[in-house]
Amino acid sequence: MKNYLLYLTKRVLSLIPVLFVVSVIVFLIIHMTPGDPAIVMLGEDATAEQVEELRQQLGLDLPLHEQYLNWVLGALQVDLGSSYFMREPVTEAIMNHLGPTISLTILSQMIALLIAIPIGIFAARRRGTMADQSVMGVSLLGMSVPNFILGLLTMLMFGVILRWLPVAGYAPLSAGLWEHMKYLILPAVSLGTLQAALITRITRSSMLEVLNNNYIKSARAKGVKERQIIYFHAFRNAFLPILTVIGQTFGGLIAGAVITETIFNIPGIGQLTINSIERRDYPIIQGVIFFVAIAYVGINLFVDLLYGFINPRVRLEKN
Amino acid sequence: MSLQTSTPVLEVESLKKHFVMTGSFGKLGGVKGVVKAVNNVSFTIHQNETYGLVGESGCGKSTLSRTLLKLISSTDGKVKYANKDILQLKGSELRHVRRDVQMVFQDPYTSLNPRQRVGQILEEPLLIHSIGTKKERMEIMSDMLEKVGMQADHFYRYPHELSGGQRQRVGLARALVVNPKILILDEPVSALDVSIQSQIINLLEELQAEFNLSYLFIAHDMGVVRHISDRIGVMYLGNLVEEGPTERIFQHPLHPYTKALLSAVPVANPDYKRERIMLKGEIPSPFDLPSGCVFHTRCPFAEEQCKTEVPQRTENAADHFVSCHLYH
Amino acid sequence: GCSSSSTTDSTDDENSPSDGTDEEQVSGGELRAAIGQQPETLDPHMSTGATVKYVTRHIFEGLLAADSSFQPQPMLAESWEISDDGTIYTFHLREGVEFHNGKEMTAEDVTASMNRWLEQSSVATQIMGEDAYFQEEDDYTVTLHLEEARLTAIDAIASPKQFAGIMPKEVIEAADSTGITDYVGTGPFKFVEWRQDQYIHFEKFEQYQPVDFPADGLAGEKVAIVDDLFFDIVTDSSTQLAGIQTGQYDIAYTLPNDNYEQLLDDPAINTMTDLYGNSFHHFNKKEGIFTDFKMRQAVNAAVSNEEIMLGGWSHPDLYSLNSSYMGESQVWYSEAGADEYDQADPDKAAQLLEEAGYNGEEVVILTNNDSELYNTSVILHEQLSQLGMNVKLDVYDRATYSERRTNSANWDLLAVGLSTVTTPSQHLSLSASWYGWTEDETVHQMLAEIEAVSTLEEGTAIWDDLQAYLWTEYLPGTKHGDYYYYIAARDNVEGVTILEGPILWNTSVNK
Amino acid sequence: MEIAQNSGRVIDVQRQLLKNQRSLLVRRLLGNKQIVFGSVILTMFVLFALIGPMIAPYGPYEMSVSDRLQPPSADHWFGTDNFGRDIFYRVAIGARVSLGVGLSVAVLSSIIGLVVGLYASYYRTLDHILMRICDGLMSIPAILLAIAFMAALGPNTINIVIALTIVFSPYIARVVRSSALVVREQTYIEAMKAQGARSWRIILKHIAPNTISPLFVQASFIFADAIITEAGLSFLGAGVPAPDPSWGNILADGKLVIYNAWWMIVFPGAALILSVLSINLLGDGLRDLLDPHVGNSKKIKRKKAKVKAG
Amino acid sequence: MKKQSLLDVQELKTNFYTERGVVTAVDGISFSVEEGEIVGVVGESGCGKSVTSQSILRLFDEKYSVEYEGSILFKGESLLEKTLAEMQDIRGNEISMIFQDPSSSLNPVYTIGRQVAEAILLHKDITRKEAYQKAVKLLELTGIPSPEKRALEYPHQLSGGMLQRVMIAMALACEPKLLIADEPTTALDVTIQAQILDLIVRLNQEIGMGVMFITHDLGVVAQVCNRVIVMYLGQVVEEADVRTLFTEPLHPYTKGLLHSIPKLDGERAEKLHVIEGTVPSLTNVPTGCRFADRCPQADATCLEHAPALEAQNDGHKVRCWHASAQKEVETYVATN
Ligand SMILES: Nc1ncnc2c1ncn2[C@@H]1O[C@H](COP(=O)(O)OP(=O)(O)OP(=O)(O)O)[C@@H](O)[C@H]1O
Ligand SMILES: Nc1ncnc2c1ncn2[C@@H]1O[C@H](COP(=O)(O)OP(=O)(O)OP(=O)(O)O)[C@@H](O)[C@H]1O
Ligand SMILES: [Mg+2]
Ligand SMILES: [Mg+2]
Repeated sequence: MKNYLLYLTKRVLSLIPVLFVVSVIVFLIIHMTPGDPAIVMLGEDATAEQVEELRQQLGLDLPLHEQYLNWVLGALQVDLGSSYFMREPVTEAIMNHLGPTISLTILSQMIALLIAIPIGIFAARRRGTMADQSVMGVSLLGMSVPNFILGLLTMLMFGVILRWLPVAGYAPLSAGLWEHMKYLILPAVSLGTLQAALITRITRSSMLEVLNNNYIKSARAKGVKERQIIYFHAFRNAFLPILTVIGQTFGGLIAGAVITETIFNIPGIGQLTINSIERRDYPIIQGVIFFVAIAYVGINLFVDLLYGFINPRVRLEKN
Repeated sequence: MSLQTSTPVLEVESLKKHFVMTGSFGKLGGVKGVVKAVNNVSFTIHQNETYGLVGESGCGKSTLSRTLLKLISSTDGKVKYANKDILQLKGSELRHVRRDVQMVFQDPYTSLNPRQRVGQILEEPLLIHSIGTKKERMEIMSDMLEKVGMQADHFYRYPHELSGGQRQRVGLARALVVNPKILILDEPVSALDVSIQSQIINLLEELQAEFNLSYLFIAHDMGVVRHISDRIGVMYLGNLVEEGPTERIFQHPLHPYTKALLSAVPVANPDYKRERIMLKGEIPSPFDLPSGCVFHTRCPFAEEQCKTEVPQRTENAADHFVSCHLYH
Repeated sequence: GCSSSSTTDSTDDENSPSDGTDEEQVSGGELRAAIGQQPETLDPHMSTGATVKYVTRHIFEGLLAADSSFQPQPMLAESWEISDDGTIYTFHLREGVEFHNGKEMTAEDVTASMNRWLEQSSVATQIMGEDAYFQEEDDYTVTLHLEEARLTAIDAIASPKQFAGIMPKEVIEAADSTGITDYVGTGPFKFVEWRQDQYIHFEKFEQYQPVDFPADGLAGEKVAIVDDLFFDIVTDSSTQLAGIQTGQYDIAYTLPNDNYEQLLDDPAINTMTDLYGNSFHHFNKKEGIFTDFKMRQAVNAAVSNEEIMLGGWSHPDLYSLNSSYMGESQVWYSEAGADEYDQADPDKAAQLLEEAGYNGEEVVILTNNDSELYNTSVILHEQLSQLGMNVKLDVYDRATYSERRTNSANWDLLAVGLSTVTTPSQHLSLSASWYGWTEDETVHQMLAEIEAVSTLEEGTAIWDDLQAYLWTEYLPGTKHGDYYYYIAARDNVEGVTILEGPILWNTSVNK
Repeated sequence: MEIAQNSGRVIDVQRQLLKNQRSLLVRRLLGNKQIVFGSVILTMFVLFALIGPMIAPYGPYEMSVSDRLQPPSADHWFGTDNFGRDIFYRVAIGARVSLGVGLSVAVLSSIIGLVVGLYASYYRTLDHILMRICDGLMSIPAILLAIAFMAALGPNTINIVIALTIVFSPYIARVVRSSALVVREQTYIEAMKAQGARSWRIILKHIAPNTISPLFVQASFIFADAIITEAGLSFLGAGVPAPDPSWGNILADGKLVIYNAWWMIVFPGAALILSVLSINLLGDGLRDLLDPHVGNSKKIKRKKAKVKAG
Repeated sequence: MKKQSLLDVQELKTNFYTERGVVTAVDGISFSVEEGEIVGVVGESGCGKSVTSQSILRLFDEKYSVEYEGSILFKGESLLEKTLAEMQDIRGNEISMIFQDPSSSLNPVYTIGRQVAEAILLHKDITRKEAYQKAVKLLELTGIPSPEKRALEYPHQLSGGMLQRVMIAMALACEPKLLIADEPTTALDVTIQAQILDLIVRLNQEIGMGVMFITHDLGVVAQVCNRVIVMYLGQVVEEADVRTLFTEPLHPYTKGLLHSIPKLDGERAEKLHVIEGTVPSLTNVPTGCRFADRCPQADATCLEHAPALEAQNDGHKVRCWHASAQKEVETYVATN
């Protein structure tokens, strides 16, 4: 237990350099990016003096390193600054936009897992057959269709033509589960497809690998039933690489959410980011990317910790 | 052959290799334990001699051989070769020594790069030491391949297309192409069945005669060791507990562990029956070596003294050394 | 409530989605309007942005309001007088007008609001001069003091763009550099909630006191018929399209031009168009090859505007080929210099290029990725390339575009869409400081003359001359045409009118 | 087989063997269905990109606005876009950009990722530094990072390649490193050290080839991802600048008219999907080809046949 | 057939369908194991020992890659005719198996206690808890010190010797009639090997379990087996009781093997005996005697015609054209 805590602390501490790197990258890129929030804020006809005045008020006239320092000092006190446009602190803005993204990513991850894992196992068990090849072919297709096309097509199909689901928008969970879900299903499907394709492939290959292992044979020799072998003996071992992919593609999900949220008009982190980039709302962009980076690293930390529960061999060995 | 008349080529002096198992944060996280894989081992290999090293699995034989070549850092001790301490060498000097002291690894399945063909594997050491032109190298390799009893069409095979015995021979050929003086052979035959095993042993003997090689031969098959070695060292938990000429060890084993080992060797004769010395007790964890004599937890003859005092190495007969309180 | 079903039947039937049908308008319910962008602010003084204008007009009102032909009409001011020398304007306020916070509007609120507006609005400054100010005379009278007479001062006050909304003094005092934080006005709707990037929610203001003459444009009687008004922020135009088709939105503001025809054919949906602005490519007259008038003439001679406008706006209903700098329905409309417009004469252009000594220098067209500006630029790029010019298209996102255009070294031709203005002096093509830099003395002198005259007739006469000068002797940019935007409303929405943006009071929804 | 008597003959024999070996490789290449399929499709695209424009009756920029949004016809095989430009031609030219971006990003990030991953796996301190940078880059969603880079660098095709290379290199580096870490511990690497090999030799000659197959798989993912991300960037307005066509920006243009001009989505979309498919096939096939354990099959069959014949 | 054997394998063929065609890894093998008997199986690496043993339990994937021919009778019942569900009842219950490599044959994600208990639960109608307690007892029986603690550990936490013993415990969990032990001691050094051999012999004697013991260590064979089968390239080339085999081997391959063993006594200096040549590949099996290539006695008949496995006398069978002729001429003494 003590070791475990130590391990945990170590992993958490190892986030610091990553976050440092992220903060520098983000800060540099943002400030290298042309486009001036003051100009955006003041609209088309603003005069140069007005712009200059606003820049001063926003602190944009300071040298870059000073701006960075101010930001880091703030961040250390969990103060990521305030949005230029939204009249709210960045942390609050992020919290306000977090719900939809969390729901969306969880739902699409769930859809992905629910489809992908059984199909992957199925394909692994029928390796080499037509069924296997067609499943794999479809999954390759799933990986090569751009997200926005898929989004628009599902919207056209299920929203406009069939009218089963609303085309866009969002209702919070407080509006009721179905109300909440009905807005999220289409985006989650279009977002989850790529994910599902990837997980199907990983599941298949890692199941195949595991099924070749001696302990599967030895379980058979013990008289274990086939079904139990697949789900009890094989899958748990095969789950590790799957989990890794799930953790790693979390970043991909958020990236996908950028486009999906734009199309389906979901007020989540992705939309917040895109809007903020368009508006050059520096504090928000910095805050969001920083936050996403923490979430990403955190999720992968969680995945790493999960490894240990799933596979004792990995426990604490990674150092 | 008497030790006095031959020249030593490799002298190992109180070699130690301790693996420090650290917790999290590297050393900051605290040392979880120290595995004393090799603990104060000294011996000498002479010209044209085969030194057999036996011992329980996990007693540190492989670690010892890897430490000799500085493949892993040593904790303490000296390995003298040509008036130099290998452990202190660096850069090109070390590379030179490594050309003379070659190693054949324990596992023929993993010690060959699976993506290189036999030809490439053999050419590699020649390239490393910039030996010969392309044509000359080709000749050297073909020669060597022939010598280890393989055929020209093996040249373009991948390791996995070879049988275990053939792989072992490729490993041997690789070690031999650069004309080494000393060969360290880490269990070169234990993964093989008897018919392949005998091919390799014969080859080694022929090569030794031809090139005046010295061998450090690690194995756990007592039959093989007896067959090939001039002298034998017996290791137990990182310590060299007994050392002596082959015949002497087999006829008059002194250390209780050596005795147990010899008595447990299965004999290919259904009528052969003999008393086996049963070793009782737990094998101690290498993390936590017993005090006194490391063998006392399993020794049928252990006394009080064994638990507290580390036995000294004594010469019981000519060239026959043992570390055991029974022989003081 | 005070809403009644008899209030309006739009006089503006050309634009009405519900002409012909005389159904009973139902009060109550909610109206959901999809807007394409989150407004930068809900402070009308702070921004010239179109979305700000669309939204804030429902909660704020000015002293005056423009009617459908852009004439100023009384709103919060009951009446006004101008002193003989034209430097002092006196406004008499309506009494008993309540703000949404329950406070009565008095002169102190008006002066505070109007002075802040003078400070914030560059157009106001430009028209009224730096030293103009409002002054409180008594509780219900305020005066505006100008340095010298300005013909269009009243138009500016009534202008729907960056409009002079009246808000309580406390609200103004509490404002910071980014604008007010309490959205309290006197309009028919009052502010409830702004969910960032999601929606803005207004509700009916029960205590609203309408003026008692018929609704016309932004002026006249206003009644909030629906209880709740939502502006859903839907940035993707395809999504707005899907939403209006499925009835998720009652009104959509930003739809793809390419779908106009489809929506025209859709029986469940009514569309309305409205003049939005002028499509131009401004010449960089500060540096580069277009400082040479001949070069500007060459480009102007080459462009074929039919193609550009069709490519930009997809449907003939959505653009008109018009050489006038000011809108067709405005008093300033003029056909002077029309011959120079839309020549599509490559031979002439080639000749002019040769005369100008054009030698393959690179011409950079700067545009952004909004589909209209982008499309016009792509076509212009092609037309100029056909001419043998060495043209490069620089496409940036809006923010970068906005920054890059400020530097004259970055571009030669700038794609712009200029929203309609009420007076020529507001026209950005003529501004010395705006991008393109029309620093021509003749132009500015004539603009000053227009402001200095006392009657509209005199003013329009000078403007005719000026526009002729612009076309034949100056060319601040090459004008492609006027463009319209369209909105779509479901057929159960009634009473929507449109004037520089949809007007959602007097509008009902039958669900 | 007889053991060669003198080395001269051995060399002859070996020459012969080498020849056999080469024809074997060709046979293996041709016998690998995935590689054959993949390269046929890819070659078709390259030809399409090169020849398509010559046979198309219109230029890629040539517009006739009055013919906008025409469905496919004999004149315009793939229809026209919203400027009345010929989509067939644009898809063909777009192949140059999209395949170019995809391939250069895949190749560049493979090279960078390989070097970074290998050295990181070999040197501890370097590992810490490089991996933290990779983590940092990876924890920022790819498309955001790409948008930011594009905004900073300015829109042009080379910048897209640079931005996407920066974005994707860490993924390769990670994969390479993780398999290199395993390889590094293999006995044959120790064996090379025992032979006296220098680090660079071990890293490049012995560790690198053993990380190739995961690298290939990852690189073919990245090829696909780069094309798709470029499309996504175009969709968000940060992709290949107009009027140069890329599949991405044709799709992005088409997205606006998705409900009334399906051909603007279907053709570039199909091109995109097919090329991604072909690269994935190639990647899988190459992995098999380079895996000494796979594809060996053909050799044995051949031997058997020979025995029967002889 | 005089009396019903515990296991009776007749003309078993195992064909692998691989991408390079059909590979017959086991080619017409026949042998039997009686109750209470330990039968040793020896042969060069790759000759089909493991495949034979796994074929008996039908552990290969019959759907895609493997086809069996011949018959396998267990207590008179044909295993090849059973459904896989019926096989599940036999596996681990009446016939159990110790795999060649213990470290890869245990599931890394479950504790060893749980894995041993699972074997019991599958076939015995007892509670989880009882099964677990029985598992601990079994571990103790195999000589694992402090079994309660060890039962809670995962495979990677145990040494090779311990894992081997866990496998044994698992195999013995339901007191099988037949134990198939595939090289159960290769990974171990001689002292631990001796302990395990002791255990198997003891159980064999105590509960009358039949054992098929696969190994390449002829010393082990000599010590524990009653009868020995020698395999070469997928076929049985010789079968005899252990003493006969070591004293009067008939097949040249068997002789070669016995000759190759380095001696623990006698003259060291002499060279080890070597069987020349290499084992042919399975995809390229010779038409005649499979050993002909390497056989010092091979003649034209050997190269062209495959010999059959023929009984010489009293259960001693051999597959060689020269066997009978030779026996009269030469008597081989195993130890000298
Ligand atoms: N890199 C390492 N880190 C920690 N401990 C190690 C390491 N390498 C070996 N050991 C430990 O050192 C001891 C000796 O191992 P070594 O491989 O030298 O044994 P061996 O005598 O060669 O055994 P075998 O006969 O099985 O090959 C073992 O306890 C092993 O666990
Ligand atoms: N699944 C399979 N597919 C194809 N060939 C196989 C398969 N399993 C085993 N073989 C082949 O069958 C032959 C016999 O293998 P087997 O494992 O029975 O050898 P063995 O006698 O147990 O050898 P060892 O002593 O090395 O364990 C080998 O040539 C092997 O390559
Ligand atoms: Mg070892
Ligand atoms: Mg085997």
